[in-house]
Amino acid sequence: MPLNESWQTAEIPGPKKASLIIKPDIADAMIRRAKRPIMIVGHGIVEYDVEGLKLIDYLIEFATKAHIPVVVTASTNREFLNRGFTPAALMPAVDIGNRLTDPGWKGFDGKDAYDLAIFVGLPYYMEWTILSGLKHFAPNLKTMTLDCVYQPNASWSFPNSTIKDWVVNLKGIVDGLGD
Amino acid sequence: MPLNESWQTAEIPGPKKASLIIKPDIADAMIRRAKRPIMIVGHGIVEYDVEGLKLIDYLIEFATKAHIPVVVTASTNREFLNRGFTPAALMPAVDIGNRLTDPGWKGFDGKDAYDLAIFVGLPYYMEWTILSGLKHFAPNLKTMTLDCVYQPNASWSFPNSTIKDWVVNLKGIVDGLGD
Amino acid sequence: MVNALSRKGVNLSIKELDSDIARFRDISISIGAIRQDTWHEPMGPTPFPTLSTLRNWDHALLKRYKPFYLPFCDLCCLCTYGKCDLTGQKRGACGITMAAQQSRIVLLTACIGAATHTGHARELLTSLIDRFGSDLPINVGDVGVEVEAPITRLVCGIRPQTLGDLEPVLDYCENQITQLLSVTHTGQEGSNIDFESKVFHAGMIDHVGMEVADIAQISALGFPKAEPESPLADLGLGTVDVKKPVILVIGHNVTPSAGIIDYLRAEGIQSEVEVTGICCTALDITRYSSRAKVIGPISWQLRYIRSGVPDVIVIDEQCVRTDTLLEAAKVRSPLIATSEKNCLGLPDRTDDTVDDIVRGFVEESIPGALILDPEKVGEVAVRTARLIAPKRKKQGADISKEELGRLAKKCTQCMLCRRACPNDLPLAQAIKAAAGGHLSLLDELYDDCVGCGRCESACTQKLPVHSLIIAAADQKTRTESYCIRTGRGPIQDTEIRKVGGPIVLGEIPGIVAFVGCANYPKGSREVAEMCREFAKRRYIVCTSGCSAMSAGMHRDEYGRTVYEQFSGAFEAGGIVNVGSCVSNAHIAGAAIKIASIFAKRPLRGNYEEIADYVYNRVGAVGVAWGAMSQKAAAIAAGFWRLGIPVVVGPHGTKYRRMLLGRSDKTEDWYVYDARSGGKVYAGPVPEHLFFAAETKEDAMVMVAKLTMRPNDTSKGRANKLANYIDLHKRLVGGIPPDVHLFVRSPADIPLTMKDDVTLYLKDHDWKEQPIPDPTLLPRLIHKKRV
Amino acid sequence: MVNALSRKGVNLSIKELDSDIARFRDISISIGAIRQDTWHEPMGPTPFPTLSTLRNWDHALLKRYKPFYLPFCDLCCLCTYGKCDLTGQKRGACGITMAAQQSRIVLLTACIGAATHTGHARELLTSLIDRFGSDLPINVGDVGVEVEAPITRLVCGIRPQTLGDLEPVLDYCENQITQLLSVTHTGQEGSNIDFESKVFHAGMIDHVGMEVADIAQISALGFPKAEPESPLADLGLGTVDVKKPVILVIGHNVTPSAGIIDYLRAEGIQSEVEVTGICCTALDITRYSSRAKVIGPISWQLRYIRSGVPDVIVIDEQCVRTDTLLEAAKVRSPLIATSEKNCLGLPDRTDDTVDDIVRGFVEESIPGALILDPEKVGEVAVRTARLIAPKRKKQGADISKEELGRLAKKCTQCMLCRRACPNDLPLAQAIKAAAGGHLSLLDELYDDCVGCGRCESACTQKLPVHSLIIAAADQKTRTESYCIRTGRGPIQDTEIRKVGGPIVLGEIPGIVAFVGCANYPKGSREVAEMCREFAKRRYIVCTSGCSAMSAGMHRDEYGRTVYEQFSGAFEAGGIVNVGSCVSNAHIAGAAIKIASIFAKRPLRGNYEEIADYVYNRVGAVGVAWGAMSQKAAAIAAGFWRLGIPVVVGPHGTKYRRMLLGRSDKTEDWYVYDARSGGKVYAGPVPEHLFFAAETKEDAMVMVAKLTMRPNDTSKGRANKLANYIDLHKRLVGGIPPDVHLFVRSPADIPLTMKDDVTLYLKDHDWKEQPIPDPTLLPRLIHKKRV
Ligand code: SF4
Ligand code: SF4
Ligand code: SF4
Ligand code: SF4
Ligand code: SF4
Ligand code: SF4
Ligand code: SF4
Ligand code: SF4
Repeated sequence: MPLNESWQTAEIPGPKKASLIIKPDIADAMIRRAKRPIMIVGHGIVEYDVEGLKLIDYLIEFATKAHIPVVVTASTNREFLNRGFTPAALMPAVDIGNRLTDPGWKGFDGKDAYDLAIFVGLPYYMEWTILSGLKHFAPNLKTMTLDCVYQPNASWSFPNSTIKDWVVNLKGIVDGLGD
Repeated sequence: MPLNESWQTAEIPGPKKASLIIKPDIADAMIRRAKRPIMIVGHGIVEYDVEGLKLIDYLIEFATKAHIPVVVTASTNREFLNRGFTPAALMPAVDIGNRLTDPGWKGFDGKDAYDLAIFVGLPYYMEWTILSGLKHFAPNLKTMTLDCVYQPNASWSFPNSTIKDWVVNLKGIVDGLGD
Repeated sequence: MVNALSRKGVNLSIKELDSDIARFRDISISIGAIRQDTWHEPMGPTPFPTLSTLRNWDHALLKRYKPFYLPFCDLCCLCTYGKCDLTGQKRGACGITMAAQQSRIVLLTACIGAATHTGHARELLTSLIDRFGSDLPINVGDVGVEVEAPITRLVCGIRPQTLGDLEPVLDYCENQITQLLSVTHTGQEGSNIDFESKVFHAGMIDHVGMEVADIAQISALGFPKAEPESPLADLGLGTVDVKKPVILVIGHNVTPSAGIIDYLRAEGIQSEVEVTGICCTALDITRYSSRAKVIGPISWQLRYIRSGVPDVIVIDEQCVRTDTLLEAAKVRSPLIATSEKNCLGLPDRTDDTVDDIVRGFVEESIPGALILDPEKVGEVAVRTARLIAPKRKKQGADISKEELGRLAKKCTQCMLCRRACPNDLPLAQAIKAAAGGHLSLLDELYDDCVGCGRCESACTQKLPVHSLIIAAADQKTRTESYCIRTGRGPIQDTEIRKVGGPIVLGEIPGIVAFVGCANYPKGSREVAEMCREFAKRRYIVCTSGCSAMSAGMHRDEYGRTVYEQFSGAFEAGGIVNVGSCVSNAHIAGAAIKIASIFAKRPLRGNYEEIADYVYNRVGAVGVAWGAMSQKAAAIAAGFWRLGIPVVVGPHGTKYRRMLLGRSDKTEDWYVYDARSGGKVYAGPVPEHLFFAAETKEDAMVMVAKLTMRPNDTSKGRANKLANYIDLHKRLVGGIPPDVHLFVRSPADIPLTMKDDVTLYLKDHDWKEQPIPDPTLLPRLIHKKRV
Repeated sequence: MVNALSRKGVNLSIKELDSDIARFRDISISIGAIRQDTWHEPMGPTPFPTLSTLRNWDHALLKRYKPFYLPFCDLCCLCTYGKCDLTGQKRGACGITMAAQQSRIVLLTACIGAATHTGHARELLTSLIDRFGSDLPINVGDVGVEVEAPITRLVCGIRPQTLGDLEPVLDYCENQITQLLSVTHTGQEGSNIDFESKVFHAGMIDHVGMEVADIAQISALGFPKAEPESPLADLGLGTVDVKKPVILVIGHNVTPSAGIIDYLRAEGIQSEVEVTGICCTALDITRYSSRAKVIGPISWQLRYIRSGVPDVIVIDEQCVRTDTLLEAAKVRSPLIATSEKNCLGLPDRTDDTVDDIVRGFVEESIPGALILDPEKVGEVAVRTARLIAPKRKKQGADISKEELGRLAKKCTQCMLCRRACPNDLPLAQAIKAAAGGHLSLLDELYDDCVGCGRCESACTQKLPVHSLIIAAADQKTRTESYCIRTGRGPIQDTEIRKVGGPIVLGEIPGIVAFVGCANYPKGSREVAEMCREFAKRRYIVCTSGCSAMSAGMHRDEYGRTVYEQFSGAFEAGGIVNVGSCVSNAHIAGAAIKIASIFAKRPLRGNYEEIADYVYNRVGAVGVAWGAMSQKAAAIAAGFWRLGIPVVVGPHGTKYRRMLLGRSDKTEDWYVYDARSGGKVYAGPVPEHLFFAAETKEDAMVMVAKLTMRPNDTSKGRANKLANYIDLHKRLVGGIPPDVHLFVRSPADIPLTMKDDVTLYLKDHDWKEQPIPDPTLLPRLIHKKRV
């Protein structure tokens, strides 16, 4: 599988394409460097079974360890609640995307603008378009995706990977954060 | 300089992009494998001074060694004639491009369809569009460019290179053919 | 009118009149619309608005709902200066920015949409006038419809009474489309917001075009005339009697299909031939004859043709797969193209005899023909189908289960099919399973597949991937047997009078219209489920186009489709199928009629006031769950200008931008209080104008929220909030985090939720807000009429 | 007419007439064109053709000139099913192929072009009718012009006599544009050849629109009326008197600019204010007042505004850089937008007083305003310029030589500027040299730069790269002082009578029209050089639009521009500047008039026969060396349908396809011999219909070749061949390798080249061919009229 081709073959943006997260520590470094990260989680995550564990459980661990507030975009909320995790906010994907383009928006806690947005679990093409919006209209924001497919419009993306490789990467990131 | 980005930044075609000729022997192998190669030379070649030698002189050596018929697209003809080299044909670039999309066209010698078209020296964007035409409408033809810039619509292209590296490559190809 | 008439350069000059005593009475030169004298409503401020007439209104809306651009490409390739790289705040060679470029594409899209409806309307009207004369009265409702053309009256300021009166309306549309299209030329508009305003204008024009098309065909062809209980028609592949010769019609312009029915009627052989349809022609042909059958939306084209059932295929315009000729040839069905717009390279046989053409088809010497004469199409199609059906024996390109297994084994698991699939369906996985004899995965995909065929194009092994799915799901296709209420056309004035109060007061929580195409993220089912849910909740649910079909393709636990379960009346809990794409005009028309008939706001050429009314008081929301086409974009734009929000599915983000409000910015939500003239905070209602939902659940919660309006009475708001909170609790979990923004006074709180909500309000610094008499138009202050 | 009138639904009914003795005489209801009674030419077969009326003609041409598609993208992104990958013979989700997709984009482009001209025509006509009345007679030539509107007569079958008569012509255009645009909707046309036919139709409509625009403005505004010796106007930055207040007008619609001249005239201060222009408004304003000055084509916008010379900038529509407001603000020039199509987000000040607006500008409280009233624009612009000029002191954004060096040193040699440059200019190299104090490389780039500004957007160091070039070349800009013949409008019938014979017989080797935009591969100069060469060779050379300016921006060894060197008459060796973009209609019109006036072929509604005549007999070729815009595409398409080939520069390959003949396929070049009825080989003439040349030399040789026509007499062919061979020898080297294809008999061989050519023929198995009376239309056999 080609590493940095758009997962949906035709969804090619143009000259500006995401850097590859080849190793977990790249992602860790980015996350550490961010002053105000935020994670946006779409409904797709409940569909992923990652070696018996649900992706959502990784994400909860991840967010908790890294102290990253989580915005849940849709009905996934219930899954989080069931696991005793209360997301920082509930907000549709296009709404949070839109707010992130506003340099004056101080975030859900009213403190300051976010500088890193981590996306995961939106439908590929919808994540693609929202990341495109941010690429073009949120020049001060970095974006990252945790999906197992390449998202060219992010600042950083995983390559297209098998679920296996992806799990290794995800685990690596979570472990890295634990240090 | 990025190796396999379109030289004109915005001239991005889509999912189907040229393979890189990283080493001269790749090109040599392609040329050897071709049963009916042809070379299309645009007016740009007279503008290139390659370490004192004109690119056109390389090309004449190249074509002669490899027994590849040369089509000259424009006023460059005179430069060839001045050097005692008579091109196989004179024909505008879009005309030869058009003929190459016709599987029934038997070439200038009436013998058989060409299977490899080597382009060099057209204006970047015009070579781009003509190679696009061939990529889409001449499925049985392979194309290659000898320019020092990446042409995504060819089957094989050099990477974007400095004139220096390019000369090394070109020399390598010509030398390789001499074996 | 002055505008339009002076534009026509109409002059009447009587150079010499040899009479002293001659008296002329009632000399009328009718160039379409000069019958205004019989309409006593005074002309409003903006008849026949041009590109900038309603710019202030648009800018007011766009100040609240700022575009959130989602560029679908980093580049612009619209002229030969390009391609231009617009990343990183770069400008193109013409100086354009990415924001302006995206809105320019939206405008181009909306222009194509508006041109398509208007062009369709023009062809239809010309052919109806040819047949019935330009004096044929417009009649879209035998009872209860006095306002026959609310959009035309509103926009153009004229009241059309005959088919001929509709012609200058289309002249105006064509004129404005030309102007709008020219704006997309390199080096014209430079402001993204002005582009957006022009998008709204294109949308408004689109609605005029749609209205003209539908009222013309209703009047002339005897379609149901605002009938709440229009007949039910068969829906689904399983309803076709395959023993009969079968004709398939595809497209949007009913004229040639009507020719088929006419011929069958004339020959008295209606029961001997099955007339089946896909896309809007299907809907409209059932309005002409409820014996006709609807197969399904656009996504059914490949599967139905490949089934081999249709013996003759007749295509007209719009949403016809461009590979139809190829697919038809594979199953040896002759194809008749009937529109100048879609000739497919076929020889023009319009002037040949029916005998000759039929012979060519029967002898298979020609695969298809262009016939630009609806009557001839009718005869050729029927005669060919009857002669050819016994020969063809419905031989399709269907794949047997054995063949399926054999083919699946050729799959190399390269994943290219999945990567080509718009819905990212797990095809490779399913095919692997099929190779091992397990068809259930493939069978499951049937429900989610939009039938685009891209997987097949992409397959390196040339596997007919889509057909494999159909083969695995053959049991499903065979039993696809549902029904649909035939398109009723407009809403009666009398219905409006009945529901106007309940809607504006909020007893009916809202009008939800399911419109548009079948580019669904997860198949058709979700549309049916949403329809049912909102009807149950006593919203008024409208349907049209492909969505009207999808709505019918699902049965409840008692085996009922929504059309059987609910009434077809425009009332709480009704499921109102207005008809085809162009019938969407009646949904906008109903909102306009609420303002004009129920609230008695002046209608004629009075766009801003009516839109202001609808926006602030009528809780209507459009849902285009599978919006795909340029027409869908134009239709949405027409709703936006009227202040009606539109929700689309996730693919809708590809339309280049959303129009989103910011509920957190208090300053955005002030309105004028028409009573006091002051500016009053009225809350973020409706919160968005164009919103793409990620999931069905997302959409439903948002729809419930978007029905709220500043003018809601407390009782109404409480009703709307009850639905919003309940849906949120059920589908998302918990009380909606923004509920405090929608409660203005304790009376707004739904009784059954009093404790929860009150607690929540306390936690959120809530304070009471007045309920204004809301308007965005300063000129309406103190001019309240309701 | 029947078409058009029934479409309008015109009815005259006198319900009651109380008179026995009243007699009516000459009651005329004029809805535009109902004056046909005074035109005695019988109606031809195709008045007001619709999308498929001329399809056979198009298909005949397209059989010879098959599209060679040059996809500009592998993808389609026109609907939300997409993006779709169309590589490797894949089909889109709508079933479309790459060939059809490319032609669909061409159609979209041509529709935008046609809409732009038609929209422009409509606005112009409406405003002229408002001002002068709809009865103002059309008068485009005081002497010698009886056929006032050859294209309209040909296409519509009507003869317009007043401004009002032009309105239904535009109705028709708008109607057809709407239909054509709708064809680009997802799921309509599936055949690439039928798309191409529709492109031709769009082109034809475009020419009608252009003709209407230009004859309306010529008639109403007193532009030169077919005057061969229309006055010369100043051209170039160096001609501006910078001591005066300077107004800059940019765009295409002369109305607001005319308002400026009117105000100056009324106040008697014409000599006190400089009115300067860019793009076609510049050309048209010199037709209104030859004191106005032309700065240059579109590529001069950035450099001229940044020079600080213009005190007030007035923009109208089309080809106006969308960053003009920004650039204007940088040099503190207020900007007045005057078109609904291009509002730039500015406040609409149309209803404010002139005093208020001027005050706002002078106090710099507003950067710009939208004023939709040409008269008010005139007063505001002039008064503002006069008040503001002393304050502004022409402060530009010019860069001094010192500053240049300092800036150049910041360059990191990242090459992104070059990679952004449409012409791949060696910018980084030149800037490096400049950093070292050597400006000559940068200075050289001035001539090749098309002023798009993309280099600046791309620069990571935010260097004003384009301005650096201008700074290095400041000597050049200051001395840009040339002249241009003001647009003369149509060609006189009398001129046609004189040259018709020599053209058809070949004594005049051809008509070469240099038209279109400034997207040149190597700057403006090449256009001037080509014009001069062909005029010297006694071709008739026409110019228009940006190319007309470029043609004038070069002096020969005696210091003469082509406009000084050659006459302005439509005669051998004339340089005929017809005017602005819309004046291109007169070039097509001249070809049509040769068929109709000289050859007496019936004109009225008789498109195919006239096109067949032009195609087979009139050696006209269009050259759009810098074709960039959608309009250029539409104009070209209009020429194609008339059978006139168009040559474009290398950027023209981005128009998605060429239309190329195959000279090696003998079977493609048969025509009917109208005398014998037989099919006769007539050689590959003209060889191509749409051809992109790589270099100027390439283009010139091709132009000479493309003037050949099947009907050439031997003398004519010899003359054409002499030019072709001579140009080939000089520019390419040697005898053209295809010369044998163009010699039909020994008499065709140019005398001076007899030996060479005869030898060549011997080597190439040449054999004599008859010279037919050529036609592609079987119905013209035995009906020869010439
Ligand atoms: S329209 Fe503008 S941005 Fe688009 S290609 Fe042309 S110059 Fe570039
Ligand atoms: S036909 Fe169905 S499975 Fe195939 S690509 Fe289209 S939606 Fe996906
Ligand atoms: S594209 Fe074809 S070969 Fe590849 S995974 Fe899909 S079905 Fe298998
Ligand atoms: S609803 Fe959409 S897909 Fe269906 S017919 Fe209408 S436009 Fe086409
Ligand atoms: S806008 Fe569309 S067609 Fe143009 S380059 Fe981008 S993807 Fe390709
Ligand atoms: S128009 Fe056709 S090819 Fe283009 S994106 Fe839509 S479905 Fe794909
Ligand atoms: S402004 Fe001139 S140098 Fe700069 S990119 Fe454009 S053409 Fe090239
Ligand atoms: S883009 Fe700027 S920094 Fe880079 S080479 Fe050009 S001028 Fe220098």
